[in-house]
Amino acid sequence: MTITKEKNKTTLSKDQLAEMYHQMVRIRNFEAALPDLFLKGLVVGTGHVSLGEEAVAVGAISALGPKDFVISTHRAHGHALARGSDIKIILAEVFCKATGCTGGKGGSMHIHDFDRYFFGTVGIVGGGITIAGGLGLAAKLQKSGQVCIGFFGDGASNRGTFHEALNLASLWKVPTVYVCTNNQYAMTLPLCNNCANPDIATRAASYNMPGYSVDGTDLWAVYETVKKAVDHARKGDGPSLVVANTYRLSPEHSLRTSSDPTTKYRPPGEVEQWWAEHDPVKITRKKLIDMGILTEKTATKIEADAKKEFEEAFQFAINSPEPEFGVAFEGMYAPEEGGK
Amino acid sequence: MTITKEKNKTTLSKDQLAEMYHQMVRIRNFEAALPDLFLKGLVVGTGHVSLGEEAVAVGAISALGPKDFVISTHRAHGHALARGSDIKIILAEVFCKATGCTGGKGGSMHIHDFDRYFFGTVGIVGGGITIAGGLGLAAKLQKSGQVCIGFFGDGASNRGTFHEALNLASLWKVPTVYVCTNNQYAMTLPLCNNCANPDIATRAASYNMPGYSVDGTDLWAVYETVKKAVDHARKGDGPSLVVANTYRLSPEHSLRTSSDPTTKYRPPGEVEQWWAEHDPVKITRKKLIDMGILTEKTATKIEADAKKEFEEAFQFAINSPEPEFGVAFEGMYAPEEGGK
Amino acid sequence: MAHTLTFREAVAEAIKEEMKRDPTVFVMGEDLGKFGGSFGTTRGLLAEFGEERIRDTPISETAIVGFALGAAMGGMRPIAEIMRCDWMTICMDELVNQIAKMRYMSGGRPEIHLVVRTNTEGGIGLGPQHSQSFEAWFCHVPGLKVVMPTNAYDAKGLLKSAIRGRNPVIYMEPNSLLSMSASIPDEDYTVPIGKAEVKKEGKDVTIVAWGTMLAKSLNAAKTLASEGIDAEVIDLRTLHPMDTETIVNSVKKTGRLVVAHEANRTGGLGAEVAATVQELAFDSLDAPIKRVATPDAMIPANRRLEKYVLPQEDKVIEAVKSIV
Amino acid sequence: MAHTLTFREAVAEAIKEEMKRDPTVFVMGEDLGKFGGSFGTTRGLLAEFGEERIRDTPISETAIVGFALGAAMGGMRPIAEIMRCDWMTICMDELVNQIAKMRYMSGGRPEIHLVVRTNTEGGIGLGPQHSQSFEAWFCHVPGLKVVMPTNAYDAKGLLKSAIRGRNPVIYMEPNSLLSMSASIPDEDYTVPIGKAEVKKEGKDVTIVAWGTMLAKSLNAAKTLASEGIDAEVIDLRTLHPMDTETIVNSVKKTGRLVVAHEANRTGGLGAEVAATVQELAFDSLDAPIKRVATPDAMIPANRRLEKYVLPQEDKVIEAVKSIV
Ligand SMILES: Cc1ncc(C[n+]2csc(CCOP(=O)(O)OP(=O)(O)O)c2C)c(N)n1
Ligand SMILES: Cc1ncc(C[n+]2csc(CCOP(=O)(O)OP(=O)(O)O)c2C)c(N)n1
Ligand SMILES: [Mg+2]
Ligand SMILES: [Mg+2]
Repeated sequence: MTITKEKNKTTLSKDQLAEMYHQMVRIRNFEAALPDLFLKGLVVGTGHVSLGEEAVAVGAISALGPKDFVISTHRAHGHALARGSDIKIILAEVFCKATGCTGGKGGSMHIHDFDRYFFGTVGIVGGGITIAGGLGLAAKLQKSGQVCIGFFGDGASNRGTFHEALNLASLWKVPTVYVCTNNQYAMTLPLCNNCANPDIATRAASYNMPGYSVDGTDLWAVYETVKKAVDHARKGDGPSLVVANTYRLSPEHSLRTSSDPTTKYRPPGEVEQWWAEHDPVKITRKKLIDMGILTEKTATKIEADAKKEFEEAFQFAINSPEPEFGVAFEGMYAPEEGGK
Repeated sequence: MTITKEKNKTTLSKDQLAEMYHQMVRIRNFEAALPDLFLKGLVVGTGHVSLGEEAVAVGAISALGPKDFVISTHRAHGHALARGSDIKIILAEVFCKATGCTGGKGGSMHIHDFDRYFFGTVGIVGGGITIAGGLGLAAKLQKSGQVCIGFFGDGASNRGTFHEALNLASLWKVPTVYVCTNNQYAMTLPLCNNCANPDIATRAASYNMPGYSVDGTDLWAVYETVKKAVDHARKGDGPSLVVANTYRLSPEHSLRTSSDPTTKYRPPGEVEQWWAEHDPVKITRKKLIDMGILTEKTATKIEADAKKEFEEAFQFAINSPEPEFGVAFEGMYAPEEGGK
Repeated sequence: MAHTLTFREAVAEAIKEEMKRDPTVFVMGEDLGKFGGSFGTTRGLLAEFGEERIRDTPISETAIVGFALGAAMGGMRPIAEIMRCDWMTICMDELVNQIAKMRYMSGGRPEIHLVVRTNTEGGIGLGPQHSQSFEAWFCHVPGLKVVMPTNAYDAKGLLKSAIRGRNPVIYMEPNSLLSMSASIPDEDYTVPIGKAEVKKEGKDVTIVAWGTMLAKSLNAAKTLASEGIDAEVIDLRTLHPMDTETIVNSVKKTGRLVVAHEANRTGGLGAEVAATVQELAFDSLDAPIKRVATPDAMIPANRRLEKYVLPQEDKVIEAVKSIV
Repeated sequence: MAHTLTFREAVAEAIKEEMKRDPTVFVMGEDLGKFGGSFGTTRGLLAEFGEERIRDTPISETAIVGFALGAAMGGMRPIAEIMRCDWMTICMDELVNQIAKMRYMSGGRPEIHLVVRTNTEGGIGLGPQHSQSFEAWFCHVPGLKVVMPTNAYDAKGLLKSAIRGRNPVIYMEPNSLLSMSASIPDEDYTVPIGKAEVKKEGKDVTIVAWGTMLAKSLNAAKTLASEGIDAEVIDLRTLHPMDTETIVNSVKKTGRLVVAHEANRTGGLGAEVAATVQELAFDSLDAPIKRVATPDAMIPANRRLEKYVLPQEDKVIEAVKSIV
């Protein structure tokens, strides 16, 4: 068992860091816009935004190569954007438009981008943890050198799938890096009522794999730790568990629940305090400026560009057509003709 | 996390110890007889014998009061006998006779004795782990002072239910003592291919509960450790995990598989060595004689009595009637009349 | 005297009254305390009963249901909630192998008095993994009882029967009905498990429905009436054990049957209704029994597509017309 | 040329040949390596292919099936084994919410080419938790295909089709048939998924059966023949998608139908067959469709009781006689 708290390091180049900030801002814009768009009726069903989790998405996914696999959760927008997916397609999917990645059939809980080996989102909490192990197994059996990141939340870590998957992944030394985004809430349940031992990284010991607990608002810490785990996996040394501790800055668990005014389950002031002191976008911006990687001006330019990109995506999504009725029944089975 | 290796202690009286040896011998006789009875066609379906696990059953169950709950596994005969169940009724059930505890409808995998709060056996590996937590919860909510032991095996510890149940039991501080009988095999899979970290007690740390690893051939160690965990639970301090490490001395996983000659998956000599060096019945006998608690004569008398008791049980079971056809459809639903 | 409640309030009121009546009744599940349940069906209970009896759980569906079983064996009457029917998939072992069989496997000894409540069916744009209804599975499992009320009155009365009963009950709450109101008597009442209800009498065709399809069938019956077709509409309410008698009597009168449910068609409970009725009322049937159901397809999130895939009123009308 | 194999050997041979043919095929599950499977269906494979491709797993049914899904998405063709159908309850989320829907949820992109094999039905005294057959559940889940062969020839041919196919297949192996032998061609062959087989032609009544009930139905047909009743017996083989055409054509000829399966009656797939046939062949039916199935009861371990509860030949004969 290794439980280490990573410190900032800088193996990252200036350009990489600027780009990573850019990604964080893209995600921030996207997520910040959604609650309002939901209230306007544009987001269909529900959706889960990842405010406060930008450094986890970008830090972790930046540690991957282009052919590495990613499995995400119900809170997936940030992961897709960090993976480089087209923001237009993702927003269109959140609007359930024909131009979305599933053609509007999945919505926010079913984001994927197969071209980028972003192998989809699972709306069942904890459902992806086993799948991520299987993707690692495929890589191992095919000796492809690919690694898989399997994202999940603090709440998901209490599903039996977590236990079964991490044990099996370790026994088989599959190249899967398990990244737990601990935003301290599972829907309305705080971490301490959720995990009997709130130090989730401790659990790695049960599976004889490295376990890391990192500050999830610290882009560097996330990146370096996940990178270490990815390298470990790629070398054939098996899976790791990285717990990135941050906070759910989003007003509510989901867009659907946020429309319900009766949902007071967080201590007063908690959200505001985290916004003030632990906003990962603000923290990263300041650090990059302090380090001389960004200037106020270049930072503002990144932010303006991102805003513009989102605005274009919005126009694209809102102007996209609704799916045709006929597609509703398409894509259930692959045609058997032309199989192996 | 507390992982302690317990040493022999003797808070037990002479009479208690003699009686515990008696129980171990009863179990030994019962289990040793079954493979042959299976080949003779008397045992129906299958059955799982617990040779090598007698000290775990007797040590753990002796730490309970008469109204405490027990939930067992597919390998349940020893637990029932240690709980004081009538050996006749248990053997009759293994023969699926009308006089068995379920009237022959369950067989070896469905032993229970509600009068002794032995709340049954679950043929689904790991299925009882959550139930044991719920029994603890019932005791807690009713402030009855009862404690529950939930038995399961090393193999079962890799089911998701283990994870979900231990986490929840700890969060709710239910008075359940989880006793894992590590006999080093899950069917044909050795511990090291089964648990990524073979030190199963380590897992207690994930759930913030005490974890103990004890020599499961050492009656004293099992008793004292489980007693400590039972006292802890009864005080309201919540669950513990006790892993009792022993070995499956039985020739095969189940009576059914033992009839199959192709099943060679244990290293040659392993079973023989454990019989020679780690037979818990032999060990206990010697220790009790060394301690002056038994003499060769009293020990032999216990063994002869147990043999006689089993012989009587055998006559009872074999002469018991087959169940009537009519009972096949009884007992599925409780009659709603006379309900609350 | 009476008061008006929505379906979701009726659920909460039934629980509240039973918890007051019987100290062994308690509630466990995800986000049902402070939050009052993801679908608002347990609002107000925490304030009244406290955390000891209104128990929020982690996301651990096997533990929720397995603990409920243990608690029932230990003398309690748990009401466990699985937030969505789609996730009943996670605790099927507990439901099917343990809860349904515990009494039988134990020689008929223990009473497994527990209720597993779950939000079922689709219709609110939650997509393929959050819109399913698996009542057919549960009805295939001897040892369970299965109910699905369609209105606040039955919701309260059936839940009370389930809580007071001596057997495990799967209690299914159709998603799109939770905000519908009904008049609720002020005095205590129950609705018996095992009895269907004729909601509208008619002589030309029988429509048996449950869940969301009941209201759609009643609407269809109105339209049909205006075209001179007099449909009898039966709310099945208890899905298992099924009130075959009420259905067969109706079909003997009308000679025609349409079964309507939202779950997928193949292997849906509509098949069971049809198979049973054609066996018991073969000579009375003047036309084939028709099923109205979601075709064998996933339920898309897009609202237009969802509405297109889920069976609507027009499908009921079509089915009736095809046999009348 | 041909050779003789038991059902269990045919399973192993199909896997062996497909593993040789396609390096992406591999096997995972409990005790299937050295031990050759709890029911002996993977004997000899470890020696031939080694631990990399014949993978023993811990007792972790959700991981077995979830890993298989991930592996399929990553380009492999896994054959996952869940030792007993009763334990499919444990991985229903993986089967129903993930595997069945992954393609659809992903806009029709990935091919989920995997097989989940499981030993099903009872008849060997293993009691209530080890004797069930849940084919009706799986057929209720769009996105899956479901097969249940009744003989070594079909076992091999259907398994090959499943392995080579482009969709997830639940492959169910009836417990009591594993030791039965058949002649197997030496050359490569497949049996197509989706086609039933008429095992015996007849003109008085159609019997549709699968699993253990097929042999019992064929025996029943012999007895019936001696009494002058000429039954046509159909082996359904693929349960989903169902070969409705073959069944309906037969019923159009005979005018009478008995469906026989071992799973519990209520909600069993027999209901689906009956509901479908009465709809599509209403005018051809001269009598109600009868179902032969295990009544809604648990399956006891005692062998006499088990035999009494499970449907036997005489029940098929009785059902036929009641409508002929
Ligand atoms: C198996 C399952 N149970 C419950 C839910 C409902 N649900 C959706 S998200 C969520 C909370 C998940 O918490 P966590 O894993 O911490 O992820 P986060 O939402 O914080 O990102 C719950 C309970 C679900 N989708 N699946
Ligand atoms: C969920 C489930 N999976 C598989 C089995 C088949 N099976 C019966 S006993 C057993 C091994 C159990 O190992 P362990 O928990 O170590 O108990 P032991 O048999 O060693 O006492 C297996 C795999 C089962 N009964 N239930
Ligand atoms: Mg969270
Ligand atoms: Mg073991």
